[in-house]
Amino acid sequence: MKDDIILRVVAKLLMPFMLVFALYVQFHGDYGPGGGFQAGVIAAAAIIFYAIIFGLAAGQVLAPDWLVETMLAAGVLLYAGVGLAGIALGGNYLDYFVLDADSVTGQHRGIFWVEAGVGCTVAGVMLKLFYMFAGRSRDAEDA
Amino acid sequence: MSAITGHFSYWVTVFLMVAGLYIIISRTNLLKKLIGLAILQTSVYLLYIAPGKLIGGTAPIIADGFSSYSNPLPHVLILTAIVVGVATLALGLALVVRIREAYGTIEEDEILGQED
Amino acid sequence: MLEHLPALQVVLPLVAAPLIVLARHRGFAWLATTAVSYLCLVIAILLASRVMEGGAVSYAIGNWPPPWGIEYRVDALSSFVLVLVALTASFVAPYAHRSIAAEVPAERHYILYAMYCLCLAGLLGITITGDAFNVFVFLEISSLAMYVLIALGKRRKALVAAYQYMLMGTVGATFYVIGVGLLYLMTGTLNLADMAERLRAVEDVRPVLAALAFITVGIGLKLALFPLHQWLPNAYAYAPSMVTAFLAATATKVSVYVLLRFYFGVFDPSALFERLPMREVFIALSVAAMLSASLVAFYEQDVKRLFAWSSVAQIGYITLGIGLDNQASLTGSITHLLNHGVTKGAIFVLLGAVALRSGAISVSVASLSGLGRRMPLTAFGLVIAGLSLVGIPGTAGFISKWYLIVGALERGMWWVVAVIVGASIIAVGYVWRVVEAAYLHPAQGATPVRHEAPAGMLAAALGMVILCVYFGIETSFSVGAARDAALLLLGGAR
Amino acid sequence: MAVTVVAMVLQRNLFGVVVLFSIYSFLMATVLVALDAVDVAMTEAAVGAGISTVLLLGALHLTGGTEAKPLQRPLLPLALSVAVGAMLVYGMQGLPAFSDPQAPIHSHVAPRYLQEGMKETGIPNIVTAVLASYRGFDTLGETAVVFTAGIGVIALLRRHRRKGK
Repeated sequence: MKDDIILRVVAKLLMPFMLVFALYVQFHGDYGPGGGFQAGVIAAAAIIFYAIIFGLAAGQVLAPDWLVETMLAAGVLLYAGVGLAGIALGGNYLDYFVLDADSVTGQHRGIFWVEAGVGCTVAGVMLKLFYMFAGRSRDAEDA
Repeated sequence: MSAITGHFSYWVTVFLMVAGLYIIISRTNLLKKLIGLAILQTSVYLLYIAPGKLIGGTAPIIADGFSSYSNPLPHVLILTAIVVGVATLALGLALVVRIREAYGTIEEDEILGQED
Repeated sequence: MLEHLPALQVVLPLVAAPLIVLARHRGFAWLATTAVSYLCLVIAILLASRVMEGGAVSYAIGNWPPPWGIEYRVDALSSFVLVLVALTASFVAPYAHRSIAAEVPAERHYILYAMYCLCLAGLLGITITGDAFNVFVFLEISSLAMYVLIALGKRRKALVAAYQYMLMGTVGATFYVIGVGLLYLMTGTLNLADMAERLRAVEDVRPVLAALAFITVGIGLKLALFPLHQWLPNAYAYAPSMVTAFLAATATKVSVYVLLRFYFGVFDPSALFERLPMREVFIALSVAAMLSASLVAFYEQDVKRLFAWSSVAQIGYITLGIGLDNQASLTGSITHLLNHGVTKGAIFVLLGAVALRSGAISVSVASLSGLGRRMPLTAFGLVIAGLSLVGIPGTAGFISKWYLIVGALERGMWWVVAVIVGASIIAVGYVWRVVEAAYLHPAQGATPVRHEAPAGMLAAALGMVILCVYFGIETSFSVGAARDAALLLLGGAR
Repeated sequence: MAVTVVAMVLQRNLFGVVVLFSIYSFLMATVLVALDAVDVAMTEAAVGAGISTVLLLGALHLTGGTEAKPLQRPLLPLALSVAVGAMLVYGMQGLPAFSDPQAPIHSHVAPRYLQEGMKETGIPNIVTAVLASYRGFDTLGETAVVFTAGIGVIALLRRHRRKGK
């Protein structure tokens, strides 16, 4: 598919919009449907789409392997870290009330970071899954 | 009559569950079994979500002008279940790929027939 | 800090896993895993002592009061299981260092340790939580980690074993979710204690009975309840040694815990056992498991499979106690969770040492010949752990079987006593085969050279063997806590 | 939806099954929208029809082909599955009717989320509020599950310089 000019142009045009849409879903999850998980999937889908058209190597330039692997661990850490911050500030685990003087703001802040953690891990894992399966087939063909 | 219509979504659940389970037990192809597993897992979605719906209610996003919302708790649970489902599927597929490489087939009876 | 122990119990291993992945360093991974395992043990013991002094501890995660938020609840039963899991982990983790080095390619070590931490977090999470859906989530964490751990085994059959386990385990988990869903639809809550209370007011029992059936079959798949045990022998036999040891000592035990919790904590046990022939079903299945699996073990050639089948039989003992349903038998069951966990853990840890030194991909009974000379301490450990498996007085296995027999006698079921003794005699048979090979058969080939396992491994292994004896003599913790737990289940004090 | 499932059971070309699975997921998502579960529907569409399909196709490419054999003894599995289904039907007889506002799930626990959720967390999308705050620990677990699967697949599929084979 690498040689089809229409696909290439469309892909280049669509990519940024898909990523922006992912961000929108990520941060607008408070008011409409969506949240970290869906955003993570969409962001991953954007890069997978790109990689399908331009080849796996091009996708891995965009989101290199080490970054992806770091992302999937960092997300869980971020989430669990927000929980520990709750303890550090004198509340229970995952207690968002204490994250700010005003409990509602605290809740907001907690949910924001937690969702960011989810999005980070999910995007990382979905990309990693794709890399793994796609990379495998490339090797299999070589062999 | 109401026993049928009132539980319509449940019947769909039952049907999906039976179909999924049937695929898992009866098929020997490892990939097909995984798809059966996925269907079995989706059957649960309706079991949880359908009863949460209130006729006349709306999606549980608080806004002016609505007073009746569907129950959000099942939605949360099923979101988690979907995620767990896809995680399991990915892992299962990875296993199937490895099995195929190690045995050269993904038919259960052929694999079990091979000696180590 | 002390009031946050329930949360830290689970969060520590959960945080360790991504840290290990980030660091991607073998030595760090091992250090972190070991440190976390010990910390978990300390936390579990602190929690247990708090429960013994002051009764159940409740911890509201996110400071949302239950049933709106998720509640962590530590009582006599769950603290007991927490100690079991953490105890096993703290023996297996230091041991893993050498065992893994021999069995798994080096670049996968850090992943294995991360998986081990996740599995530990999952098992602890299942035990400590007071929320039905949270059980499912942590069940999946531990199960997914477990499938990967098994698949990392050396032989290609490990992949198939992991796949089979995954299939049955996921069906089990899905059934569990269906069961919980039915209960949720009838009560509107997911908090176990709240659910139990509201379930009493439910008039239509049909959904509750269906939920009971789904949860029983679902968890039964996980705990290898006869005849749902097909995945177990392969999974145990082909997993890496340290994984087998950890799996055998904890995973099925935690599932039994979930079953106990639902039977006695959520469903009304008296109505349950009166209305349905649950007692009879459980006794029949347990007896079948004890006899048939013991016999299979007796004829098995591969040592790991031999003891895997013996595990199916031992699970029969545990479920027998549930079926007998009186205080003595439940005490026996709960004690057996710990005693059998320690015993089987010790056996598989020792077998790992044997496998390390023999270098073969599988250890057959015949290849054990001359073990008494080659690895005297390991062989001696196997004998002691084997005696505990049989249930010789002075070992851990005796204590729990004794309570089971007392429980059966209280019910006036002489034939059950006969089965317990009979299955133990078969156990003598298969343990004897191992002992015979190790001590009486001459070694093949040249004169055996004494070549014990590395000190670290041996220390961990012998530590578990000593526990087998310790829990056979000093029973104030094991039986004491188990009795508290049984009382709690049967609705007594605490 | 039922039709696609039946077709999936019968179809032996695995590629066809995967495509049907994708369609099935979309239908499921549509049903979920009708049931007011917009968040879930969005996820199901993205995961079921998107990620799962990509992964299935990837795996299919690596393993290939069709199912080898027709079934030999389809009756026993069918009987077993139907028996389990019957158990579920039995249990369902006693469930509250569809859209009954008096049902326990509408009268217990959930009302607090709907009535107080906005005040307590300041988040209008109650699903997000429950997901990330009230039952935040479930979501932490869920993230951990995804993480586990990701690492697990790395463990299983990453190529290493292996000796021999």
